[in-house]
Amino acid sequence: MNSWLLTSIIFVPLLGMGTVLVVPPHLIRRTALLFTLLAFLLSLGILPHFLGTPIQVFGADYQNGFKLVDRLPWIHSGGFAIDYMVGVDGIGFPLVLLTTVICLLACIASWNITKSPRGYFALFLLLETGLLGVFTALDFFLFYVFWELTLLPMYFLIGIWGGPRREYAAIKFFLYTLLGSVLMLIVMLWFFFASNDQGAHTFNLIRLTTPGVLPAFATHKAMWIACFTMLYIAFAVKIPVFPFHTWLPDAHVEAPTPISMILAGLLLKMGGYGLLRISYPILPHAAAVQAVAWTLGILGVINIIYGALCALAQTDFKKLVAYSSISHMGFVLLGIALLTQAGFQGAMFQMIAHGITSAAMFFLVGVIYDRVHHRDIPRLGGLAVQMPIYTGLAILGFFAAMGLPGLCGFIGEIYVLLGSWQAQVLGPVGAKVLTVIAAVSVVLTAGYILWSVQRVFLGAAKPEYEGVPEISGREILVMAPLGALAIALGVLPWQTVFTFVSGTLDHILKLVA
Amino acid sequence: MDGLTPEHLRYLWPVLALIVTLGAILVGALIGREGSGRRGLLAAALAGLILAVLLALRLNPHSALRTPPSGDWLSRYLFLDPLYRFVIIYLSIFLGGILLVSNSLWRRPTWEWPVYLCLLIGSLIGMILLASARHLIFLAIAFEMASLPSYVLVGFRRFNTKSAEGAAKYVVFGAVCSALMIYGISLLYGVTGTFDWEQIVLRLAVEGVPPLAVAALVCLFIGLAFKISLAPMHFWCPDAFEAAGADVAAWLSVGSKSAALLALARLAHILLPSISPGIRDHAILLVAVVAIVTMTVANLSAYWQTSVKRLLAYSSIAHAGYIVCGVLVLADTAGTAAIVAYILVYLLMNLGAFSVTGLIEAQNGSDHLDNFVGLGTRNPRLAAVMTFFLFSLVGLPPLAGFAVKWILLSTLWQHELAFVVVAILANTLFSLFYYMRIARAMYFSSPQPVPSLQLDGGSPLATIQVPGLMVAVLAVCAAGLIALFLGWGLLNNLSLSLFAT
Amino acid sequence: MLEAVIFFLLAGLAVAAGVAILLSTSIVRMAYWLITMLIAVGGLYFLLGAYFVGVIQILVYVGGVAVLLVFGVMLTSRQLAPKLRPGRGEVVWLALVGFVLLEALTLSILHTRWQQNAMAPANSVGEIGRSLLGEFLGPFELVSVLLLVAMLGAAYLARPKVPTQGPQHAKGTTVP
Amino acid sequence: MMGLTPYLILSAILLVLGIAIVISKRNAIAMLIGVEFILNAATLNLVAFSRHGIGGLSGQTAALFVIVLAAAEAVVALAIFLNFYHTIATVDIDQGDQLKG
Repeated sequence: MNSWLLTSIIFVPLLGMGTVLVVPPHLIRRTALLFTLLAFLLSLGILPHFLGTPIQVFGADYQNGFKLVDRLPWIHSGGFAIDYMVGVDGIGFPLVLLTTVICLLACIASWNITKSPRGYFALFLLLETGLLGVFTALDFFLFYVFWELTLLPMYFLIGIWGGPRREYAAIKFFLYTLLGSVLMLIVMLWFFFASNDQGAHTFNLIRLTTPGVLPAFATHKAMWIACFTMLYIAFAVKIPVFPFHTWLPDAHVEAPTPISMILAGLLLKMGGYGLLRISYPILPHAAAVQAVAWTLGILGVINIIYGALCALAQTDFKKLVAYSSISHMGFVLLGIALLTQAGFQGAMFQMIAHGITSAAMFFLVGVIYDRVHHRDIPRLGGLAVQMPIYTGLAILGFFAAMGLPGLCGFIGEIYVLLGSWQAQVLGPVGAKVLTVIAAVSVVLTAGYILWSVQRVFLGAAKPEYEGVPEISGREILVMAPLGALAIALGVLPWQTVFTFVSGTLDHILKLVA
Repeated sequence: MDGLTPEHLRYLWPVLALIVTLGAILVGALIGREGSGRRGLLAAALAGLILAVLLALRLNPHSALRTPPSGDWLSRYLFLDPLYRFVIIYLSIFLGGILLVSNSLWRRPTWEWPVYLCLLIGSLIGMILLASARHLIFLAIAFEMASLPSYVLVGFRRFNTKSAEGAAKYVVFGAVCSALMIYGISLLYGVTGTFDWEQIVLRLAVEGVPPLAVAALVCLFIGLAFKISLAPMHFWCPDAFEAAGADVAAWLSVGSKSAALLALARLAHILLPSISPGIRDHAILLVAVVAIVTMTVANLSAYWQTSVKRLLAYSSIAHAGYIVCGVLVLADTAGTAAIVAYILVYLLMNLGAFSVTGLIEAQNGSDHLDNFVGLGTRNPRLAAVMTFFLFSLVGLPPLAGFAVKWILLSTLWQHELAFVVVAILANTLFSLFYYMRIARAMYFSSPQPVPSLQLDGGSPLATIQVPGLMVAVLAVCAAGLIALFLGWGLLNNLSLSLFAT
Repeated sequence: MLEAVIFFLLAGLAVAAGVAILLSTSIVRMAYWLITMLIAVGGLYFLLGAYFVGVIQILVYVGGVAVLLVFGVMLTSRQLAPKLRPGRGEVVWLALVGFVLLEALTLSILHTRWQQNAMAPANSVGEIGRSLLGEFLGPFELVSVLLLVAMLGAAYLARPKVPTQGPQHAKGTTVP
Repeated sequence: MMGLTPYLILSAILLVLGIAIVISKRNAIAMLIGVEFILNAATLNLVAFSRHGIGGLSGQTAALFVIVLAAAEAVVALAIFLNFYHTIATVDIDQGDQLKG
């Protein structure tokens, strides 16, 4: 019954961590690469299970719609019923694949880490295990454990290998996330003891979505609003949504390049995924409340506009990319908040697209930083002359983030905007107003991306960058797959993403509506 | 004499073994040449502890000999239930670990070693009996038996100003609290005419609780709260821990606190369900407020500390505040079980953290936070295990500190004490700050030579040598924290089984 | 009647001793007032007919503890801190709190229904001995261990600094 | 014939005096004296209860134990104070300022 495929994907990096800790120093990098590659190859094994079959989830049966479920009893004592239970559905599986891809590329991008590489790669692999666990866990307790497991390695990766203000950034990241975790813990307690699954309490995320399993929640409005709010804050810290976003620029700027890739590409997705996996299916009544939709929608729009405006004002290249992340993740929140099919699909697509483009952008910034040792946009310029190949790849990456049609960023944004235009939940006019405001960001995004491209790559070659080496083969190896994915997702959105996610998303939407 | 049956005698054997060990060490020290035979005495002490554990293991884990005091001799003074057995095993093993650590850290003249061992074993006997006492005079004596050696142990580093001062503060504070406790006992005796806790409770349940008995119970609580270091009886704790050696601090932080906690839990467990709901609610509220104040004050004070032992002392006060919340839950045995599970894991975390601190102190002559700077590069393994202990103290998965906090929180939540849950979680957030200061020092700050801290010509930046026995202790603690997280169902089962009767 | 007079005399003495200690600044006087209180309380035991406890009180407390205290005072009291006298505000505050506490305790005492019987006949030493080895056998045994450990600890602390006996000891003793 | 109540009230007064001494004095030995007051209040209670027929003889025996405990505690406390005095040549608790926080 258990296929062990997901389990092996999750724990291969952990095994890698153990191996990294004992191998001789010159083999550390290769060992880490081997294990991330192994995880990636294994995760490709999920793909056949999702080809050709329409995906339905959350059926009456436990595993209907969830593939590759591994289930083992973990703690069954003193009234607890906690299982080790992992499985993937349409929204989990693309994120698992994204995780293994980005981690593989980030591992290659980490090749030039020189400061205690053993610790670095050990924590890196631990982080990958945590991320994979979050995207596959089907037991709330297990989800929480993996959620927290991503916290510790990230704290040290920023704090030890980060930039000059790394201590501050690391502790800020830690605190914000732990605040969210604490609230999630309360909700977890609440759900567990309120649940009644055939006479027993349960942590099972699938059972919790079943109507009637949380009897008290069906009648007490205040209860589900309270739980929804606490969960929302936990996830909003990760997305990150205004006003919980302030850790992000610090953390991104201080983190080393590969860690920024993972942070932007994967960690932020934990928030959006959490909303889709836990908040909306388990508390559908709360999600359907107009005030909730308004709040989330407005916060999403604020994120979009505020992030874009801040990005426009930055002179630090990495900070610019960080704020653009905030702006792009705003689309995820907006798409989810307004409860339309197109919005949900757009949000999910945007998560994956942003995973690719933000990883690419952070990597591109890192490439420049390695060469010129600063990220000050006004001091850069004319790099196109010295580094033509790099410039080509960079422009591809940045345009993908900008939302140029044909590249991946476009699809997500346009779907979200389409969805929010059609939304019913805010009355006839409200959603349209939000849509129009959000659409303004397209101009802003184009503004800061084009402007920075112009300032960094175009213009006359500056003498101080004479002889800056061109992008290396290893760096192309990282960038090329990201570029290819950006094009593939942009050209074939249905075949690459929507076909997998739509069934699951429709089902979640059905629960809410 | 009234019935001292072999069955009851078996319950006495472990304690007798410890007393004999104590005597043997004294005699051994007298016979042996002064200043020799440290290893032999250590071996004797460990053998005595192992013997006590083995004898305790032979006890029937399920029989609860709570017969009336007329029935036999021993159960007149002690609750001879599974918890008694647990306390012997738990504290003896813990003291074994402490002795291994002490042996590694020992820098004092050899002739002091047997005194040290005897004091530790003496306090162990006191703690075991304190945790199980049912006869209040016996409880008071056990309390002193646990306290007096502790006072001396804190001041053990003679002619050290800090140590002498810490011991003086500790003994004055302790004397006041124990005197108040004894006054409370005398009042309870007057109200009920007996010293036996079960009969006292019976009397109070039948005849109601007069105001004088309330005053008496508060006095009793003050005494135990002193040992547990609940606010406002916690002031001794940072002073004493900073004054004491790291090993003694570890012993006190876990040993005396858990003994008093178990005593409190046991007394409350019998008392509170029997008395009228009005008084019970007030008692619960009182304990809840004390617990919340304790954890908040401790966590807020801890941030400013630069002495790591002092910081860990505040951490132990905060944890005492968390653990005592288990007393709030009376409807079933889950509350006490949560306490047992927590102190089990707490032992591992604190023994580990204090041992590492002791190593640093032994190396550099001070436990100032600066001495931890750069430990991440100087000795990555030591820094890694210290990080384990710190994160477990914060209560983060995947370490056992999270599991026990979870057990405690879920127990509280089930009994609709959500405000306590919120207080504990908020305090967990606060506590992150100061635990992270140690982690930050170890990893984030770049090591810089601190000339003033050099001792014995050794540079603070030199790699720290960890003695073999210490490696074993630290490895067991760290591995235990992961194992008990993965298998915390076992932990839960074990602690629940102690109250299965 | 005579009993009442003696009671109030002794009680007055004990309370006066306490008040005197509160007001005193000299640690030596405090120690002597303590002895006064101890003797007064011992007298009350005799008045109650608890002769054995009274004897022990005089022997152990007055003869042992108090003498020890006086020795302690003699050995340490060269520097008397002037701030030993409580400040005026402190006195008021203390008096107030003390009064409230006392009031509460007294009221509770007066309102408790004691299950008291007639004055029990005076006990012989033999009966107390039997009780010591009967009901109190456990505490009796434990207290002997306690005394052993306490003596060991006190002796350790009071032991004068050991003269250095060679290099390995010299190193050991100087390490804090 | 004196009743029980006067003894109890005297004991309460002694307790309050003891607490007041402990709180108001900063000298370690003076604080110990306050502790002796509290302990004597407790023994007085025990003996009075016992002699007025509450709990039989056990109150008096318990009083003996309290006296022994007080003695043991005083011995240890004085040893610690002496050591403290030897070390920093004072027994005034406030003068120790090595331990801050």
